[in-house]
Amino acid sequence: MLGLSPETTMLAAVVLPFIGAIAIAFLHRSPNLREAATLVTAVLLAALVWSLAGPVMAGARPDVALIEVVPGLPLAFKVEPLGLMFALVASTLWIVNSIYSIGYMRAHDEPRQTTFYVCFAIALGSAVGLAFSRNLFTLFLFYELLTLSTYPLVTHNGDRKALIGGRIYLMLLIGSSMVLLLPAIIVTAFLSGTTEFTAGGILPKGLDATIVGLLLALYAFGIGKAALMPLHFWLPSAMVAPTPVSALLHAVAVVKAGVFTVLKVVIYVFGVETLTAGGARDWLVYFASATLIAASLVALTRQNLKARLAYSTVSQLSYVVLAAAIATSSSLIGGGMHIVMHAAGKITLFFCAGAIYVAAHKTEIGELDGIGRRMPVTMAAFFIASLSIIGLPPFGGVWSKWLIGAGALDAGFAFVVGVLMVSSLLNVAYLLPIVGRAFFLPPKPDDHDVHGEAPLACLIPIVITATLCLVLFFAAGTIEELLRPLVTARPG
Amino acid sequence: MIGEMSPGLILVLGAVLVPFLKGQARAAWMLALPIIGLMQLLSLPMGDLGQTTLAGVPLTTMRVDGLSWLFGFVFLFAAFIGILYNLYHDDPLQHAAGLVYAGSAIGAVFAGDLVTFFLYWEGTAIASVFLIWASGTERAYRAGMRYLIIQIGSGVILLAGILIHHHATGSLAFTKFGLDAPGAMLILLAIGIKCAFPLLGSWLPDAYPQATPGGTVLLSAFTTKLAIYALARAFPGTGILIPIGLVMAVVPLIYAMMENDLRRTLAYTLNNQLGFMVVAVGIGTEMAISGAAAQAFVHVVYKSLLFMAIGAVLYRTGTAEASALGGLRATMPLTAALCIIGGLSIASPLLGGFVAKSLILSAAMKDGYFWVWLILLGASAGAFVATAIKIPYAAFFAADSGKRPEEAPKPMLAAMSLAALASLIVGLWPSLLYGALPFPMTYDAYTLEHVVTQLQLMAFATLAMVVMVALGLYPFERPGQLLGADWLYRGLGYRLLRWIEAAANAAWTSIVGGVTSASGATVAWARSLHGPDGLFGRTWPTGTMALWTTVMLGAYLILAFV
Amino acid sequence: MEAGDIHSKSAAPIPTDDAPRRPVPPPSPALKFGVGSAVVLLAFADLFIQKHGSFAIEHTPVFYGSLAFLVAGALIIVAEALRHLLSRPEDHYDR
Amino acid sequence: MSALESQLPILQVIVPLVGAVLVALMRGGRSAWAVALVITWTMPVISILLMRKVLATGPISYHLGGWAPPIGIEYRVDLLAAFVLVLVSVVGAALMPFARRSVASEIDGDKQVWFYTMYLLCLAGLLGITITADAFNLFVFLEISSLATYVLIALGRDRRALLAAYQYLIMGTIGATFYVIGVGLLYLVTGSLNIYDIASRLADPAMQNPRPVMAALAFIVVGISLKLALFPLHVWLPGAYAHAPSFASAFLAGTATKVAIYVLIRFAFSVFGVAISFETLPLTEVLVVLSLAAMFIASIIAVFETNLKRMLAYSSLGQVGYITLGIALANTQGLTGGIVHLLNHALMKTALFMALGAIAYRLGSVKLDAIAGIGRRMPWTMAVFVLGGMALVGVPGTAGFVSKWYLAIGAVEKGWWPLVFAILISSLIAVVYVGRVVEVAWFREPSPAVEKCTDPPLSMLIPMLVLTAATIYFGIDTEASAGMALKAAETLLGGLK
Repeated sequence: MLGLSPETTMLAAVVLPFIGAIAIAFLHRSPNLREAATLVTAVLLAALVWSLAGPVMAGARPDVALIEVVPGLPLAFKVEPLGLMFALVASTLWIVNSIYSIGYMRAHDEPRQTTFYVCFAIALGSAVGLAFSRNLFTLFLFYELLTLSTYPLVTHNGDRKALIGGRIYLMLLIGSSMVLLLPAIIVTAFLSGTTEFTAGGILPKGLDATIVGLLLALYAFGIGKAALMPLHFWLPSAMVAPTPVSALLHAVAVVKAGVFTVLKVVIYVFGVETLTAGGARDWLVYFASATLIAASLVALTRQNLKARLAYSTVSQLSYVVLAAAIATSSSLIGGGMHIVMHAAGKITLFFCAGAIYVAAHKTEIGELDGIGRRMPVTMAAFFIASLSIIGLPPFGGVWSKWLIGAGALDAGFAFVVGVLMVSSLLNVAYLLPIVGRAFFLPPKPDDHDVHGEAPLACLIPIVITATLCLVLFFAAGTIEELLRPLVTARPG
Repeated sequence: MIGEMSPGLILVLGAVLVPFLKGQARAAWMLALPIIGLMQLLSLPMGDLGQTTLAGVPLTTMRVDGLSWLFGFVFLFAAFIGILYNLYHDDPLQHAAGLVYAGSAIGAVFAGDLVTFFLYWEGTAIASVFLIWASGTERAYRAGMRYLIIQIGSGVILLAGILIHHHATGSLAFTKFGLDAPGAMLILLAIGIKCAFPLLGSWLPDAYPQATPGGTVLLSAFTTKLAIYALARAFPGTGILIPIGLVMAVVPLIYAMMENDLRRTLAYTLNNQLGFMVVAVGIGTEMAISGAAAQAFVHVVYKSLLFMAIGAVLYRTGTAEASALGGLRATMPLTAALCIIGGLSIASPLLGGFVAKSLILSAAMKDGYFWVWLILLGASAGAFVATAIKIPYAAFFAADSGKRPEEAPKPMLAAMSLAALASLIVGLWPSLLYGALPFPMTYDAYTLEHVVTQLQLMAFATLAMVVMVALGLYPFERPGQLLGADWLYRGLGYRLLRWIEAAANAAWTSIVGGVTSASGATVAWARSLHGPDGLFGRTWPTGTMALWTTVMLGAYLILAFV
Repeated sequence: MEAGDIHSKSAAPIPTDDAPRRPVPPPSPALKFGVGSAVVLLAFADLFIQKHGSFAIEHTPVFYGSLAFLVAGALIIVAEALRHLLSRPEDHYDR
Repeated sequence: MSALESQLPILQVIVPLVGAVLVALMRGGRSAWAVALVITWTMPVISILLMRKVLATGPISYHLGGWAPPIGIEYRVDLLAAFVLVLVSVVGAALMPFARRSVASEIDGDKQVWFYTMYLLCLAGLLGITITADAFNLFVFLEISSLATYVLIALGRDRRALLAAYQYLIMGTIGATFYVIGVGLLYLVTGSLNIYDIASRLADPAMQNPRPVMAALAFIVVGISLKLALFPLHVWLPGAYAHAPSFASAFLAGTATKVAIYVLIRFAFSVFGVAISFETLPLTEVLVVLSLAAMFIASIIAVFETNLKRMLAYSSLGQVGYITLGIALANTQGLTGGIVHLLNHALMKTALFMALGAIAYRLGSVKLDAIAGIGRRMPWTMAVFVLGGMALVGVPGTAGFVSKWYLAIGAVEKGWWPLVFAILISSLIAVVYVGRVVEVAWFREPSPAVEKCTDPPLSMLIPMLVLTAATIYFGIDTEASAGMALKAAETLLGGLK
């Protein structure tokens, strides 16, 4: 785009949101200009990231080292397929989410909107920076920045509940990353003398399986954003945030940053061979499976819509962690693909939850009987996204589950197929009742609300992302093609 | 025409337009879809078509051969009459769901590989639940939820089976598996659920009676027959199917007789008829497979007809319970007549069942399965009682309920007439059906021997009924819920789940409580030490500090000199 | 009629086994005669047709008829007996 | 120019001393401030020139009055000394613009002259400690800076400032006395007061383990530990920082303890050498234990502290723990971490204290409850606070991260894995005490007093922002911070082993 070299484009993509944030901050007096700045930034960012897609698919790997912070720890960026995919997801959905945010925030007449948009832009910049990180250090930097920039968004409401949610959010994410992830990085740096992401892994070969397993544990739990139980609490707590935040950040950018990091670490730090030798990762397969099921079970018991979606996210994130732990070609591609598939589905679900809140001021599932008649588009989108999350055709989620299942069998973890099956059923059990009740049951007798759909600015994004779920079903091949180099590239 | 697109997909895509159309246009559009689908089917050559790749998986979306052609054809027909019947209501959601459901079933029939098959298989599960939910009651919602879980459960089991099969063989072809093929057990289990195998089929009588009147008609046509198709495709000649089929042919009959809800009664007899087909697949000879296909074909027609008739009764009276019905022939004569035709179609000469079921019996006899033959023969007599006699008798004769509803609406009558006509055509010109069977054959159903024995069966069964009525032993139905295999999950399982939930909650509460109090205690302890008044937090007197200085010095000196 | 009304139950109590039944009309003479003559006729015809089946039992006179009569009768009796055992109130699972 | 250049070491000390006299002659606070400003702003120039020279040509040795050591007093600037000189002078200079309004608002007009005089004396003392190579001369400068510090603290508005200053006076005197006893013992043993001379004499194998040397080391370490407020000899510090004028708190937090630590490093590595310090005397073990105690105990106290200045003071004690931990590790990476944290902590803590100074300037109080809702009224100030807090936590991208990285690597190299976790867990405590302030400042409803607050004037704001920017800058480009520290550490460990 604009004749920029891929390297420049990459750096521009990282920097742009931060510039956008500054612009937004300066435009705080004029909401229209401020929102326009958000949208323009989002569109430009997406354009930049998309313009990288062609070169990267053609084999280019833009690579820039900026400055060496500590010897061996440069601040450096490099685009590889997985990162590109994550950046594509985050930046593309940001456009949609911005439109939605504008509709939501205005309909709600929320205070502190400038802070909201500024933090949002910074968070997106962090996500893109994280996606394009060339080494663990750069990744860690943006990882923390993402946590910090989203903290004000979580506590946006400013009431006691938001404060406590914010505390849990901050302590759990910062805590896990400082106490577990950072030591993991330090150990990695010490053992391999570098933190650069390298195909095939950087850990010295022949490392004792116990040590690899322990190191994996440091990473798996240290990456709190991946919400592996028991470090998942922050996610439901973060649901006190306004819905657009839950939608993009806590269903897409932040949590996907977590599982993306897990995948990245598995592929580029451990390397499949080191990871699988001696069954070092077996425990994580079991653990992720347990989280996957347990979170779904908890979701079943949650009667608050966003809380249920949050636990659903916890469960879905474990798919990716599971895929990473299985570490076969199919599962890694499937895990990467699941990032996309779940993103499209879950953002739609959150959009719907927000639309319901805006239009009907309802947050509890028990209040939603019959709402499908008043908000048919919203609930239809909810239905479509649910199907995608469950993994039903013709929506994207089906393919990632297929690949993860196939990978599990390749690695000899047949039980994982059973886990995936049970999980699908649990997904059905906690998502589809909402749809069924909304469309087919009469409203509760004490429900006399008269309302229609949410504002158009909320509705359009919902339709777009729901359509995306469908499109992704057919686009899965392209994603597969994009991610294929992850597992075919051998250390040269 | 439209390339090599599956006729099923035409219905599915066509459904998208339905919510945007109104009135006559919508009716016309919906009715046109199965016709377009049929034209598409007729225009396609035999063979593997519509090959494409999705997500790196090579797919054969359209396979036309004898078996799939026959099922596809009858499904399109069932879709047409189902849609026609459903024109009595104006609920676009139900219409669309019906189309997607029928389309998915048709698509699944033509699926040439396991993945395509799975995709459509799940499609039928999802779309069909809407036909149940559309009743709009809490009961229907709950039944729908159970139905959905079980149907999707079947889907995920199928998926697991496919994954294992693919992993072991690298093949995704949807052809005959032996039971010892990897993943085959799971695939059989998945099909078995949809086919309402013993213990796996409780969803059928549970869900069908909760659907809307028109919804049940569609439900009865597709899901189970799709499963029969899959069985015939993947497991012909699998011996275990014979006992399974026999149990299916017998046990549900007893339930059918006990049952008060006529739609549920039909669901049980449907299950019984499936038993015949499962046995036939289990026998697995060319004749048996053809018999299963023929039986499925005819069964779709007459079971739809029966469900339509009872649906009309339900629609007009608000109930389908035997204990609340009776004597409706006075004001619904056409429905009554069509219902009787539907009932007779199960066995009577001139109608469909007569020409189809005998294939299965003959196949059993030909291979010397004596007991199989005997039991099926008995079961067909029982089925005649439970279907052809009980249903019309309870609704239109029996004790007069005093209800005098209107005759069924025109679309319903039209749909029923079409079904009756189809049954008649097959009955009159069986060669039409025989020629279309997977293994085309010439078989003479109308031998004197066959006609007489079959009529004997019907007459003596009727005689038994008459005697029982005269003795006051029949009818005996009362409203109620019959305990079946679903007790395992609706009763036992549910209670178990509640117990687990309570236990988990208690455990969780105590864990949270423990952690909360422990962390509270920790903070309190830290505050007592580190707070402004604590040992560390308060300002020490200067003397204390001086003392510490001395202590430190002493310590260093000791360390240095010891 | 709205689809939603179909299942709405009247407020009347659900009949139990003890509730009086509506009178069932006895089989009409025409029916008795029709069925009776059909049975006799078909039993008679059975003696004259040639059976081709491979199972010996099939050649027993009026085999099909007797089987059907036995099965149908047994079915009704067994069903009536079992119903007492298996029937529960309609809201059994909802409680 | 070159004549002047060769005199740079003495200028570094003489200029503030003379400046102090000049300031004392001024009449008003304003003119005193102006003179002090000029003087302090020349300091970084000199120190940076010195640094460049050291980098270019190696350590500079300057003989006072032309008398060669060991008889004469030597000023010696090696990389570590230059590093600390730059640190002290830059912090001292950066603070000056902030001083005028802050001091004017907290100290009565006639005492301001006195205040600036003491400030320059203190600065001169600290620079002198750093630059001198004479152990006794060092004691003199120590006393100069200490005495000036007592006065600076005592000038606090609060009556408790006097008590705090008094307590500090006693403890400081004990510390200085211990130090001078240690030096005396060394002189008895080696017959020299020049620390490099002492070092070379101690390097003689015959001198490795005489009891007087060990006793000298013990006295000096304890004395210095008092000055650098190592746990449990820290108790004078919170009161002193809390009740001193805001400006003095900021200055002392940034420099005083750092210079004391410098002295500890100097004696431990350059004078006694690793063999004596860490092998004969188990300084490593003792320091690790005490550092850990400081890192945890002091940090937890900070969590419960409601006076924000005290909170930051306790936080400083915890941070000193990191630095001494780096010293205790006594390997290149660990020592680098400790040295670079001297700078990094000075930058962040000075900025934080300035932020509190700004709040005190506007609001008159730095109690936690009083600042409720201030975040929206003084956004820039609180932004400084938050960024400084993040650096305390060690968020990557801030200077704090770099220090902790080196420390952790140092611990790993030594094979002390648990230490890595201890370092990082203690950082989390910082999240708690910083987060607590952030919550109160942003999520509580402002009181009427807070409603009236606005960000301070630019003269106060800019210094904070500059130091905050430096904190961020040194989190990313560490050539000038960790790069120097690494070289210094290598010299300390390699040169005089």
